[in-house]
Amino acid sequence: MIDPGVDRNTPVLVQGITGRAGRMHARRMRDYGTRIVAGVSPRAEVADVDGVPVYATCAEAVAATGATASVLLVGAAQLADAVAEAVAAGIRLVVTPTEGMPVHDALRTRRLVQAAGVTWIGASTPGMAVAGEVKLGFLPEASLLPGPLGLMSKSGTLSYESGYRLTAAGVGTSVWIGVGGDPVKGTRFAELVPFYAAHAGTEALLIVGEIGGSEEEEFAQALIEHAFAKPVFALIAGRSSPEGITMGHAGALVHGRHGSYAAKAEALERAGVTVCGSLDEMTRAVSAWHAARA
Amino acid sequence: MIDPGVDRNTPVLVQGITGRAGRMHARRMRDYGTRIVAGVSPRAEVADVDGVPVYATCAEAVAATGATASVLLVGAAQLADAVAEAVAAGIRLVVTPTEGMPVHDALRTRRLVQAAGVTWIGASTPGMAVAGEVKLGFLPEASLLPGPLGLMSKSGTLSYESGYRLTAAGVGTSVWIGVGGDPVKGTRFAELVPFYAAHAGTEALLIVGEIGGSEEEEFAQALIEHAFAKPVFALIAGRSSPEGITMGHAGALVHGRHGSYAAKAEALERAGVTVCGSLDEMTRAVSAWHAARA
Amino acid sequence: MFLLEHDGKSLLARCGLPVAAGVLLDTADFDPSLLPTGPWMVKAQVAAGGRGKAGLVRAADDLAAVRRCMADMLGATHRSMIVRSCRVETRVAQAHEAYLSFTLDAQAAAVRVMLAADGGVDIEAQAQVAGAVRSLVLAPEADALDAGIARLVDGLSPRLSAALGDAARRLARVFVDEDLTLLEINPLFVLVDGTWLAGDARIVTDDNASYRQAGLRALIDDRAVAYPEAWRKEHHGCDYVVVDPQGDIGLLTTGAGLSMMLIDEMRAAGLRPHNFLDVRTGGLRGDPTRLVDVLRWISEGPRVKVLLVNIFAGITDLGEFSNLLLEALSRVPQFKVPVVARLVGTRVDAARTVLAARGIALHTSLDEALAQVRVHLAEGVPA
Amino acid sequence: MFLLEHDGKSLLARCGLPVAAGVLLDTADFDPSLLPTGPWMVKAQVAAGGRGKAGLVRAADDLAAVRRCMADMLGATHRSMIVRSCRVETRVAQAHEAYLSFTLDAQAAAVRVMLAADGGVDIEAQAQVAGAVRSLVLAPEADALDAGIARLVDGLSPRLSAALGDAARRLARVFVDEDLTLLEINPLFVLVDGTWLAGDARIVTDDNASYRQAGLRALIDDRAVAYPEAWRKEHHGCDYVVVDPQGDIGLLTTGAGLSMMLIDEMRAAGLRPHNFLDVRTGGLRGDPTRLVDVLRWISEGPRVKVLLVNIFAGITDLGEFSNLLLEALSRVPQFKVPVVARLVGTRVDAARTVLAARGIALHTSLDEALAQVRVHLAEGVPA
Repeated sequence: MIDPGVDRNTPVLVQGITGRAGRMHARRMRDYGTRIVAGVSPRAEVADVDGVPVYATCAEAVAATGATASVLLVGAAQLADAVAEAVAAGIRLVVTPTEGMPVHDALRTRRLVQAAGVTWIGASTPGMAVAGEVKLGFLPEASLLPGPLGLMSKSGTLSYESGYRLTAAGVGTSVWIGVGGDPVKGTRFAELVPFYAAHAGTEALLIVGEIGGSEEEEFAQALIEHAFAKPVFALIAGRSSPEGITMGHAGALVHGRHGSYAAKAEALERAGVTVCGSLDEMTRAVSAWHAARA
Repeated sequence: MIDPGVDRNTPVLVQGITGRAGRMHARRMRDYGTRIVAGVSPRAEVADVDGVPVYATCAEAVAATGATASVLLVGAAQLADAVAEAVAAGIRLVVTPTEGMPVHDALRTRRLVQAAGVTWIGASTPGMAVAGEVKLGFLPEASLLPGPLGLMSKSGTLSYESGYRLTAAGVGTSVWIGVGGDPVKGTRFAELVPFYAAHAGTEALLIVGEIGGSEEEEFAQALIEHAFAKPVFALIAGRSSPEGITMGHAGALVHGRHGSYAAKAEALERAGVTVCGSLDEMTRAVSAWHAARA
Repeated sequence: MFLLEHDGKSLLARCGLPVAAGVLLDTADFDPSLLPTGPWMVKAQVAAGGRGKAGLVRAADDLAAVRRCMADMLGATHRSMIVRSCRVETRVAQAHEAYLSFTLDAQAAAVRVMLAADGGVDIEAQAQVAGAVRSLVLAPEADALDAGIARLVDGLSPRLSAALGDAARRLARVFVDEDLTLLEINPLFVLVDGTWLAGDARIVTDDNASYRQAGLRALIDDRAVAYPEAWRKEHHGCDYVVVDPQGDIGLLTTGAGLSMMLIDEMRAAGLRPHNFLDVRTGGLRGDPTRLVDVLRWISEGPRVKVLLVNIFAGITDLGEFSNLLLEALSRVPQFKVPVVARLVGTRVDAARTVLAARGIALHTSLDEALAQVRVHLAEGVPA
Repeated sequence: MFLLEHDGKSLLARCGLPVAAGVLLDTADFDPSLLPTGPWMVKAQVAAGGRGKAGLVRAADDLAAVRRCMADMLGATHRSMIVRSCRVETRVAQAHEAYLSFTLDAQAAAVRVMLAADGGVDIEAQAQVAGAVRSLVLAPEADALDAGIARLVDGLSPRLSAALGDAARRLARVFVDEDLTLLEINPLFVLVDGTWLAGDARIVTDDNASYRQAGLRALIDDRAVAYPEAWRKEHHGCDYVVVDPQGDIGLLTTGAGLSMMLIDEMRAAGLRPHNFLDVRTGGLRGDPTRLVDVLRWISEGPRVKVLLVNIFAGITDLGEFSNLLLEALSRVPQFKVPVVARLVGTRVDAARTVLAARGIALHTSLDEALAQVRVHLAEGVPA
């Protein structure tokens, strides 16, 4: 059901295109190669933004352009309604970088997209990208080198740094998906295992996780269940974070053993994942695999 | 405009008659001689309460019975709407014993009754009575002896005690009106000066006031403006109350000199009022006048 | 209730109005990341004026100075109130100071709006200058308020007129929507760029409206110590005030006016009542709980030597009340003072029988009851 | 945020749910008329479990006992938190203790309801008994919740089934309407007459929903000291945590994950970072205020000897950021430690020029930057 497949031909909407962030990122995505076909904004007086036609509703935009994916740059309070509008208009993939979505809104939105068979990446995601081809969201170009490594991440900045170091080491990425740091989200690590298993351009997988929640544990379980055959690496932030205190991300909260670094590392190692203790160690381990495969 | 005139023939409604207080006081008022012609209650299944027919709306009750006065025994949150309903139905006198009406509701209700030329006694009033004839509200029979003294009061209990002592001394009351202890109310002391000036059965006037607000001062001014010719006595509670602390009644709050006992006593004495320092002193002064008039 | 400045400003901020960023702190040992941007004003939170002159509003340029100010202020006494917390807020520089207030005119059934282009600490002096303080009495509807406000700001400089007009229109909404009975902003800062913000906030809320003001209910729940009267009203349904901590006569009384008068008369006669109480006998409904609570409070008066019960019962059944009273007394066994009862009204004979069984004589004359109180006080004096 | 018990119960009470009457007091020298009806439980308010075993939940039969308990508890430390206030509430006698909780199941996108007929302090033991704790995962709509709850209480005694069914249905509404992520009532008291009330309340609210929860915003405004993280998020727009009060390296960093990882790596390498920070460079918008605030907070670390700036700029213009940083440093002149900058991303060359003018060398390698940090630490050691 979860299908984040996009390429340079995918027609993409930008909801909230007339806002400050909407305008800036629409331009950046287009410059990277993304086929931005339309914007959506209730500001009826705006006909186009930097040449991208603007429609009042998703339905109009989809009817006019055939868009199948949408990047939502709207406020947290409007996000649930905006996703619902995209789903109703027939969009198949929504990416929502917005931070601060209420959890109960995320819960209802997840139910909605599941019922509709729509793939939702976010909220609080830096976005996703196929390096060298297309990006939906904010991923920085300095970290995007085309290559064989699948990358999934909760944290934006830590994945940027990881991608940057790997790029410097000559290791590129295939499909990079930021699932986001919220506790309830559209797509979880485990749900992407079938996609990466089937994705021909992906030869190994790196997950950039962090303490809190149970996604890394679910992911480890999914690797076993799907007999995932490609090498998997993991980098988990927050090993030394104090228990019971949220470090930035709402999901990054440890209670007792639940959500702790130790619990995650153990589960991942049991599933055959190479768990790396630092950015350096991760870069070395992935580079070694990359060099060996040639 | 303010006309609290009622007698044994005035047809009276009780709004909220199916409640605990409504039922009890409807019976007591009727037993005293008040002509209770109907009750109003949204509880459509109740046809009558102790033989008093119950209607769903004031309009129906007025149409069926010709009631011109209403006693409202409804909750504070419903009070403004209930008064508006009575006014719209053509009621000319509303008495509202309910405590706790929000001040902004009282403000709007006062504007409403003024625009409609309706007399509103309350809120937070123990009610009003013509001793030996009719009462609208709670005034206790032990304090109600027919006689020549008009009585106005902010405080219920202090007026009960005053009436009780005067009754014991053989001094009865003509028309007794509790204006209530709220800061914004339907009828203020000063507004009743023309009524008592014109009222043949009233030969002297006692006001039972308390610290806070400016009603006693306004009343003193009105006595002068109307050249009120009957003797006036005053008893003011709260002489020793601390500044800045509310003693029970929301209106009984002194800030600096404003609302203080001294300011009130001074204004009243300038208008020729006999200001009494205690219940005993008041009883002696009024009794002396009463004895002298015979 | 009269809100602390911090609570008043929080209310304004939640209504979307501009106030200087600030935080309420009850300890000088605070986490510095709680502070807003400096430099700061440190303002002791007590519900009384005259803070500036008492050194309870001070400027602080660095964190050490903030901590020093707080250490000085916390625990200090101002007008017999203890400073339990301070608001530390971002200092506003280079602003014009104006004055704006909203009150209710009970006689006119209207909202009184007062505005002065020059506000600040000298507003009382301004009030003496003819025309310096503009004032109108307006109907509480939005249209009428806006029209009146337009007249009030007419003739001021364009910048002041725009800023004060905006402030007044928005504050008027808050005054009505939040059920306020006083809303005074002094100073109201008007900045060089024409924006404004509230430098202080004197706000009185209507406790009767708390049922429809969730924020006010939350505040009362949070701050029983800061707002004891509102808390008591909300949770106990009766009014209680200690009028003399050293008083030797506890009062169990009903009716605000009669209770006030009783205290007046006792004091005039040289007696020292400990407390004011309107217990609202009509609300007891056969449950002695409220009486138990009240007896406990009175028993805390260190010098209370006698309890005077004074009830004028227009409606209350005195027989039933007397049973509740005896039940309540039995539940506060540590409160061992003699009881003098003066009861008048419905079923007083039943009350006499009930009380006699416990050795409490019932008086109907208040003078007689007070004489009996004096006897007990004399007995309590060591030989 | 994890609410103090008192705030959780106030929230429930404002939603119309039954809780034992209680008051929050921060001094043992309180006005006794603020107390609810006795006898009482005195409960220290700290956001952590294990209060009972630590003597921070005690019964008190009279006012003197309440004051004694409070004097003992206030200022005590529990799990490195200071007890700043106590909730004093009416003690519930002779009640059955049940358990009820609501959480979110992120994977199923549903509400998990857990119910145990026998709750209380031994709920962990109960959880080991098969069938003792009943649990269902339900859709968040009212109909689905009610239907599931009917199945959960099916088979209990009629009294428990009615009481827990009523409690669960009403609490489920609160869980959804108030945007909670945890709502746990343990014990949930079921009285002999079939009514129930909440004996405790463990509630976590969703800070992201505070814009639509006025009560939550009011609470944060009131209680910065009790809820520092929520307050900071609301007022500063960044996340800051002191991870080591004795740490000697201040961190000016952006991105939660990268900042956490940096701390992990520094600690593994034997370094002692003072703070976690996600400053959110994307939110600065040309204003140095947030950086000034953050530098002030870091400067409070008594042992901080060096500041490490680590920014990975996907979007942020590093030249502009560097200018803001220098401006902010100049506004906190008392913070005189050396600065090590490791910047990567957009316009890093402009940043290098800007920083060089003030003598700050820019690194692009984190390892090099950390090496420079070590040099400064070594310099700071007295010879």
